[in-house]
Amino acid sequence: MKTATAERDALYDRLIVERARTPQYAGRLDRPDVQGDGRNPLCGDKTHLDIVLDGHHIQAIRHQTRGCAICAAAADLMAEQVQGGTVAQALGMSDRFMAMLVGTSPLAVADDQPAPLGALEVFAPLRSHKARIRCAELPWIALKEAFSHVDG
Amino acid sequence: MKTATAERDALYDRLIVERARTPQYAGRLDRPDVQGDGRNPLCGDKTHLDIVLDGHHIQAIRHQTRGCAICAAAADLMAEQVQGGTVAQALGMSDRFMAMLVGTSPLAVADDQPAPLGALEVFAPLRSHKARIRCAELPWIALKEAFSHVDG
Amino acid sequence: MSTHTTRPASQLDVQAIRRQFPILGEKVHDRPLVFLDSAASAQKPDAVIESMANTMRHQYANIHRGLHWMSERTTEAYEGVRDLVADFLNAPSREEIVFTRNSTEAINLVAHSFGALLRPGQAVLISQMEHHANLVPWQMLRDRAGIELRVAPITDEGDLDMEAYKALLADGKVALVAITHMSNVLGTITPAQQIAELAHAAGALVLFDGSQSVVHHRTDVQALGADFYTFTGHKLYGPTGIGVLWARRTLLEDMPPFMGGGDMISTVTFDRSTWANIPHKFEAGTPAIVETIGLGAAIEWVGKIGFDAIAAHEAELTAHALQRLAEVPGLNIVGHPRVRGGVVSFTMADVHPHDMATLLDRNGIAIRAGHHCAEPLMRRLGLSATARASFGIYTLKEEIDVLADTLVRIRDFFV
Amino acid sequence: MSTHTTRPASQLDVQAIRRQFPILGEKVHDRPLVFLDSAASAQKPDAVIESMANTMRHQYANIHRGLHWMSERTTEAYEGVRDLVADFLNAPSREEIVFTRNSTEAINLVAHSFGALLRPGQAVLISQMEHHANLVPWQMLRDRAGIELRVAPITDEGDLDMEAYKALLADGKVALVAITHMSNVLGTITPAQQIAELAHAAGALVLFDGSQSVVHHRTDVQALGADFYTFTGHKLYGPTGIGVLWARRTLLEDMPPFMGGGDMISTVTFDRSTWANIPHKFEAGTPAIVETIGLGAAIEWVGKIGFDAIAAHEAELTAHALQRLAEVPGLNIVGHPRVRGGVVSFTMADVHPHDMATLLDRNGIAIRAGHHCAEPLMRRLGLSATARASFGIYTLKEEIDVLADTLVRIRDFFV
Ligand SMILES: Cc1ncc(COP(=O)(O)O)c(C=O)c1O
Ligand SMILES: Cc1ncc(COP(=O)(O)O)c(C=O)c1O
Repeated sequence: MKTATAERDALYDRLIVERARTPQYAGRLDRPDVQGDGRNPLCGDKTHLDIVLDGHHIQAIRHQTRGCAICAAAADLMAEQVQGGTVAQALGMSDRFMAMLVGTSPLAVADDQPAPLGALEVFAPLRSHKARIRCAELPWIALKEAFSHVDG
Repeated sequence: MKTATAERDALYDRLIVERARTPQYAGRLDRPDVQGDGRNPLCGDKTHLDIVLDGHHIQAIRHQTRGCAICAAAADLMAEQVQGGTVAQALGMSDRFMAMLVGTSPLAVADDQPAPLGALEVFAPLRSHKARIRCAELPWIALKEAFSHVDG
Repeated sequence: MSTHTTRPASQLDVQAIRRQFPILGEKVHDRPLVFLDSAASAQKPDAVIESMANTMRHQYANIHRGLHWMSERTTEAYEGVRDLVADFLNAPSREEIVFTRNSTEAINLVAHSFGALLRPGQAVLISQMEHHANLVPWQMLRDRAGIELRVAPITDEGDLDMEAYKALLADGKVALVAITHMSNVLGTITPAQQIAELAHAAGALVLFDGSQSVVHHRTDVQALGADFYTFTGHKLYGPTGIGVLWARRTLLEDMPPFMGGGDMISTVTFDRSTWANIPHKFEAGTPAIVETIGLGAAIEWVGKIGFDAIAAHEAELTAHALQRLAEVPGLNIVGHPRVRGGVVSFTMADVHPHDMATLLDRNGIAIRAGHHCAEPLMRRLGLSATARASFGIYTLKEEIDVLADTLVRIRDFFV
Repeated sequence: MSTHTTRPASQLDVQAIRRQFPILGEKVHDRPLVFLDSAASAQKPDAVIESMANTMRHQYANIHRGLHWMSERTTEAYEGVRDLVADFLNAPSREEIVFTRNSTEAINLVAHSFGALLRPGQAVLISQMEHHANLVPWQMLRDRAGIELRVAPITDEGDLDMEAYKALLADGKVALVAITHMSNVLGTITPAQQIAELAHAAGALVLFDGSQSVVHHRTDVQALGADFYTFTGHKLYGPTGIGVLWARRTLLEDMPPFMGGGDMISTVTFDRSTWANIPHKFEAGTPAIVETIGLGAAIEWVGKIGFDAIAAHEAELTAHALQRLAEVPGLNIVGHPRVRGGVVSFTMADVHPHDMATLLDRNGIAIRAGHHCAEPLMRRLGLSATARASFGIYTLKEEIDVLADTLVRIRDFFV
């Protein structure tokens, strides 16, 4: 029975369910350099980001998320992917992630720059669930807000 | 050709067309005892009645009507039918006329009182042209208004 | 053809009814559609679909102002629905029936036109469980007209708190009570008659939002003691784009018009216009002619089935759902009102309502998840969202079983 | 089957088009229906009827708030029509398209929400040939907000008097010009671009009532320089119950909402609500979902035929009608505007328009008679009513001949 449902739902990859249940990057940071908030009034989902920067690098990032599994896992996997990279890399990843969700890029593999989205690709099936795309986008919107006053 | 159209239109009996063109009771009276007005804002039709009473009898009645053939002929034939009768008879005729138009009475021949509507029966086909019923009713509405302060 | 053979104890031949809803034969994600979202909008029977299509195919023209056959027949069909609606609500007069786009517009009409007669110092009283449609228009009126907006609390079970309600009426400032006749979240059927009596005793008029309730049981605005009543066609197996406001004649006569335009006037000059008689005063422009005719078909269709059978069937479904859902591990039913209609909200420990909805959908089951346009109620409940299953004439007990079974698997998957 | 074989010079295969309108095969009083009342409301092609019926048969649920397949697909279909309409009007953005019940509601929305931003001392300028829909809402605004309502006169031919128009703009008090893009009585197509330029030069914004005009030629709100534009679905071979307001983004953003309820909010508390982004801010409650989808089908259907062919066909019909009607004894054409669409009003000496309409109807011919919701225009023309024949995609030259021949006999009968 478990598998029956699970198989039908490539969308709810085990990774998503696990990260929603046991996030690796949840929590607050003591002295964040920048912060960002995302809120979807339609469904009540919220996420808050604390980020510590080291020059252009994201030294540490933590999120506090209240929402569905998609949103919670998206926040946690986003944190995992962007931590250690530069702000510019994070913003580039954000663009590729959004493009993947709305289906304008074939699994985020662009010609000149084959930067993969790694674990984030588990969200690709959302394409056929438009109403849920906002759930996965929310942490990235918070990230953009956090970086809106930072030079890439 | 003339007949072709005329035949199709029992509604536009020659009597209606003739009375609309050459009314017998059009005009004003010098010293009316009562007056009445009917106005259909939807189509701009209007009629004005002057009535001279002799006790309970309608001694003279004239109408000034601007409207379609149905309305003009209805005013003229109404005047013809009610002149000389009593106010009560006129109001009774009004009720029978309205009943005929909405089809609640079989050609206005009631069981106990077979008071016929005479020439007014030419309006019976209006039943199937609901939107035009108001045209034929208008003079009778003006009549009711004229008699609203008169004892039958 | 179907493998469902159980026949509910009620008189309803649900399979025969289902055959009249083409959409119920559709598949979603390769599974048969299990449609448990009728409270958001009901599906439409052939009778409604065909009455609309046939109007457009055989007998259509603009109404009221036409002197030709097509226009007269279409006018008759349109105005005939006013009689049907008056009868459906047991309204004293057909002229008290105003056609609107939906319940939302009906309430906005009252907030605008009746609202224009209110003065600072007066209050409108709503409840904590209102749909935004019966909340935001009063808020906008409050901000525009300087009146007060009061909110009657609900109990933890999800009933109107009658003591608190009485207290809020006590100072005599409330001019209008506007309360739902059935909550779209909790399923609560409110004690409308008692609400009306108390309101009237305190000098207030009362509006009931019947959007949910008219679907489930017979409505009698006179027996309820209502002053205003609204409902929406698309939840009553009828078309979108058509709703109804009923109000007592004298109220409609005293209220200024809402929108201006053709058909709502008596005479027009550049200086000044005068208004048509009710109900036309409130129906500006070309109305939703075909949709009104479709609403008539829906009302006739529902009438043929009869509210005794409908109410019995839905009561059975709801009891079954409450029992089956209570058995799902981690599932929590939201709201335990005294009297309820065919709507059940629930949450599940560790599984967000949106995740439930999406996973149910992958299995062909359509339910709704979110705040259900009742954010303040969610706040009162301490929730950001619930999942909601809702039942209609065509719902099968077996569909509720499929829901419950699938919820068990979803829970397993998450925990 | 048909005995009509003439093919108009335009590229339109009118017989093929007529076969798509089932109603055109109907008989009225035992005569084939000759439908010359499209300006009141057009008939609907199969494409529109079937798109609505099929939505209800196969793919329907309430939109926006649903997470299940039926709701997502229906939302896509509904929102897809916003793109079609934006394209149809050449609007800069889909978010500038607001769905309303009809043109009347679209204009009322502007009068209410844009009107709320006006102050005493400012004026709205309309014309003498407006439909009540573009007059009464401004009158109501005037009486509510203490602004001034100015009326630009027309010439005896039925054109806007441009000198007088300029003079009325001269003092710079006019905040909004609201003028029809095509008169439903005179057929006049107004010089919208020039009207807009003069308005803008005087610091006024401009709204065009496109109810009649969008049917006859391609509409480009940007090329026209419009600020607001409205039209109504049922005249565009589409469903009843659906209309459109287009307005420039910044205007919509600045305007307060019209109605309150579900779907138009961002967040709601009892204290205070915030509004959704445009266009949703103006679409409260469950919209006319099926009708919007039907409007999309109508726009696609008209698009396939193309406005070049439509305009050519209608120009030919109108020229033919003006010629044939001029030959009818005692007939007087009302309005001789410079540019006209497929609408011709007329009167007949000694025969009231209502009598003409009824007698034509007895011969199967549907025209309209009355004040056409333009009483002040009638007064300007010194008439209480006119008869009006109007033409559409499906109108045949032969039908105009039948009209003219029958009018000759009617005249004979009366004189
Ligand atoms: C010029 C004009 N404006 C406005 C309207 C109103 O359209 P609706 O009744 O669909 O709102 C009409 C049609 O009746 C019209 O001809
Ligand atoms: C209780 C209640 N009131 C009002 C509404 C609004 O109905 P509509 O969107 O058709 O106007 C709804 C449905 O959404 C409802 O459930």
